[in-house]
Amino acid sequence: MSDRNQNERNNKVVVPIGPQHPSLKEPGSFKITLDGEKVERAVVEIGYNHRGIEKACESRNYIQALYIIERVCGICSHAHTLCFCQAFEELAGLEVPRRAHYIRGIVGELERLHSHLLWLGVAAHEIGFDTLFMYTWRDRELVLDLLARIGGNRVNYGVNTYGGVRRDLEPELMQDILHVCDLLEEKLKYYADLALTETTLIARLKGIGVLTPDDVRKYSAVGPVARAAGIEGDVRVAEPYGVFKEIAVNVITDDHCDVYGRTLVRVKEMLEAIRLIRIMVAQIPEGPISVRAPRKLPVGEVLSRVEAPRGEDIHYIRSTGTDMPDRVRVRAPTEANWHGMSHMLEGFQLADVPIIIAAIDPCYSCTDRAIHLIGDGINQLTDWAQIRALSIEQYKSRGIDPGSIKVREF
Amino acid sequence: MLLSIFNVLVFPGLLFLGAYSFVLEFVDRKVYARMQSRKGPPWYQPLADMLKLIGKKVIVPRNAQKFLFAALPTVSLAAVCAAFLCVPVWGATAVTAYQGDLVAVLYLLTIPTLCHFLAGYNSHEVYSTIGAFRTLTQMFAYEVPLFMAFLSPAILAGTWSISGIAAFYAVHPLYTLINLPVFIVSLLTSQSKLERMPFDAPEAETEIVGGALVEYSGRYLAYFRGTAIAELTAIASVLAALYLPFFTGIAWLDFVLYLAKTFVIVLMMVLLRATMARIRIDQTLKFFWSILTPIAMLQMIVNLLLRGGLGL
Amino acid sequence: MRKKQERPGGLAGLAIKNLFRKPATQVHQFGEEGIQKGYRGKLLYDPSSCINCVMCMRDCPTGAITIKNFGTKEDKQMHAYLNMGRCVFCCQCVDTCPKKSLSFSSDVLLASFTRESLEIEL
Amino acid sequence: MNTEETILALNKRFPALEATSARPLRIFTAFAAPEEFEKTLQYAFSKLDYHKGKHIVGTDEGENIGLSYILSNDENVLLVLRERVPKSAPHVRSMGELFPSLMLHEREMVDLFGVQVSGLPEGPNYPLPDGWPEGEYPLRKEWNPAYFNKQTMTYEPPKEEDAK
Repeated sequence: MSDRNQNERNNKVVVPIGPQHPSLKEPGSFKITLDGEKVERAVVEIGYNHRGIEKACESRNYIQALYIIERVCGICSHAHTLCFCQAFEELAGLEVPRRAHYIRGIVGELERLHSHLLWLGVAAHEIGFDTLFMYTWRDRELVLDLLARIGGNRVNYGVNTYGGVRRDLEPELMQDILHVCDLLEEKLKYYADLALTETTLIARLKGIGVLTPDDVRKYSAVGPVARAAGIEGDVRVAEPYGVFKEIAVNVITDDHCDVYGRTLVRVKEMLEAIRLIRIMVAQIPEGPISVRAPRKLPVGEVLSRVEAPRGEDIHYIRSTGTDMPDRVRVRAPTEANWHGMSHMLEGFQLADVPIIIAAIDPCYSCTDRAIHLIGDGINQLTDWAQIRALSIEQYKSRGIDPGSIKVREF
Repeated sequence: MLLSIFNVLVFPGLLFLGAYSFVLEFVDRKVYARMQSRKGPPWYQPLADMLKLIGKKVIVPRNAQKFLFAALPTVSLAAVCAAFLCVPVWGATAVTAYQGDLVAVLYLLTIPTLCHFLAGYNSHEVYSTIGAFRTLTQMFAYEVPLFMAFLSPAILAGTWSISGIAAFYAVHPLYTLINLPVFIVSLLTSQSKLERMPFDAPEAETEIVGGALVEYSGRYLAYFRGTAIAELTAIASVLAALYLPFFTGIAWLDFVLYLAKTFVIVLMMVLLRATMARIRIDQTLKFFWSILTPIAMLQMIVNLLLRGGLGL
Repeated sequence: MRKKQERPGGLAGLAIKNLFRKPATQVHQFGEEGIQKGYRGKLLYDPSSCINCVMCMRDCPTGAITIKNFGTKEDKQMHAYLNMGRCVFCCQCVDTCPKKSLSFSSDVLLASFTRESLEIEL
Repeated sequence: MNTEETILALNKRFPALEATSARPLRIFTAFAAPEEFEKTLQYAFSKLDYHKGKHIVGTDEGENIGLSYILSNDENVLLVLRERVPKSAPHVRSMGELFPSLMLHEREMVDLFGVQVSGLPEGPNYPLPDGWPEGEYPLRKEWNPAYFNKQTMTYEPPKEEDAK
């Protein structure tokens, strides 16, 4: 209370953003101390999405763990499984067929397209540009439909498996991928043009959320946040994996160091992803799509990394020679970008807070990973009953007796 | 006597205002949706939303001053209704036309904004307080260019009555072209007055969760929503009367023209709303004070000179 | 990229064009619209070829599938139960099954009002 | 500083670490002695220019808790430096001044493994919720999620005689 009085005397307000707030798509809490409209101090509290995925993996065999890992994040589900599969394959000494590498590459780049389009929409929504939000999400549907056809689901594609991929790409599907690439390229060029010319967009994005190259080094930011500060941190180039051993990636960097730079990097990265998909579809070799994988891993530990849409994703597996991992540790890309968040927020206006938070493309689930994975089914029912009992009590206190009304039991 | 009561209450007064506000809100939402390549709401959606809101429970914050909390929505709705009565809809003269009603309308239209501010301040909640102060800040930004933009055509016409101005430009339709710059200014300032994109920083959903009205619920929120859409209708009507006054002299044809003109103005507003990002409150201030105010001021001077020069 | 002139309302052209195009959204109908071929949906089970190896139960990440033999080892009466509240539709069981007794359909309209009715026999 | 140079430098300065690399861009080391460990990190930071703190992997080593600090440099080499602390009195010093990015992971070690980190500035706990029972560290091997009561937020392992 005294704290509050002090704040009031100094004309300071503490604005809680989250855990529930329209600008946050997942729960996270930001306590913003305001001086007028200016952010003076920002405290980041995360951890609302801790689901215990790492613990869950320890009590499951590798095949089960793969699907748990896929659900670390809804958007970069492919990147996480790819990273996990790579770690497994490295430890098991598996040689993945070339065709599988290509299919993984295509899905990975499609995922990058879908993730960045999603980001562009969310960012546009945060700054109140709902029309752009609708357009990008409409175009994202094209990619999602493709991914649904390739993997069999819109979000958790389940394409990867140990030693290869689960589904092959038919020639017809590859034609459709190229077709969608053509459609999207035209639209993306339009958005890139828009980002460069639209006054209100530039006014809202330029010069806010600055993270200079020195800050990037200090807080070890990854992905588009680092690349927007001109630092070439791309795992696809630094440590080429899979298909990127054969196909060179142009790393997109920008020197704005702010949210605008991150926008430009992401838009240009989408164009680059389209270029890569075209090359991959043209060069995809014939052959098997997977090799048989063992159920048990030899003793050892491995670190594997992949360039997820949001940045560098690192997985650690330690095996004790059984069919269950001894320890799994997922360092999701967003986790690396949180450290600089307070620094990015401080000194800017309250109006900039949502877009600065959105600019790192935060994935709270990724950061927090996993405690209770499997509901026991009873919770839900008791909760319903409790809610109903409470509401009956409430109505009774107001002189109405709804208990006599027969409600269909849900 | 009976006729004037009918005029005030039913047509072209309050009932018409209500019905037409729903129509304009539907147009606003539907066109906005179609521009975003969405399907958009069915025609009865605005009415359904309103009825649903009215049926909801009202929750009054514990710290709020109860009477003020309940009175503000009604006051703001009443002010907008009163303003609408001064605008010519059927025929060339409004229901209540008098010398100086333009100024009265301007002040009446300020009341909802002040009510928003008071509502936000009275809610004693951090988001609503920030929203309230943003509302007030924005009001200081747009009031000056808005007043000057509304007064410029009046100066040229030499009358302070909206019906009089409309009548003047009906005789001299080409003079409306002179007012084109202030027309654009007034479109932008009305957008800001209505707290719509790109000037909706006071209620920015993704920053301060709806701003001043965040604690409002139930029928009080419904009244505020009603105020917003009635304000849209009133402002569109005023703009139509001031800047697009073409008259045929036949009452029903004028009414059709009035509908067409307000439609066009609302469409322009939707286009503004659909194609821009929300700009920050400091940018709004800068934009209004450094760009729109000089334009409006210049126009006023030009109109004064023209009035003298043309010898009207 | 060439430096371009900044201007507001750059989206206006596209927005007006979209007024005269078909909307991208559509009213949801309970049909196959939007469901792609090969979509992973409800499981299908063929008891005749099942050899009761329960590999699917071992590999199911959430423990959603249960295979039971009500008969004897020689005269099998195989039944499969699926808890759709737990199933994550990864279809690993389909991949694992050595005799291809399990397969999947594109049926995705599986919602229900009670948790009990999510537990079905395949 | 590439992989080979790092290994040479590390093994020269700290022979006990036995830095090895099974593949390019990865360096694994053995557990460092507790008193040596801070020096190792400082050496890696200042002399070898491993300025990026990537993450901390906590592992359950039976009687001990292992902490693997994963660092990286501009050439994207991943260097794993490790420390072992006893489960009974797990205690490390915060590396926040050198690697601000490791502070979040240190908080995670506090919550999930019960490692006491001295020098960590006050702040929200991460990632476990408020009201989590004290003394329960879910990533330790002996902690079984089956015994955790979600309604009351208590950990109720069966008593020993029940198990018998």
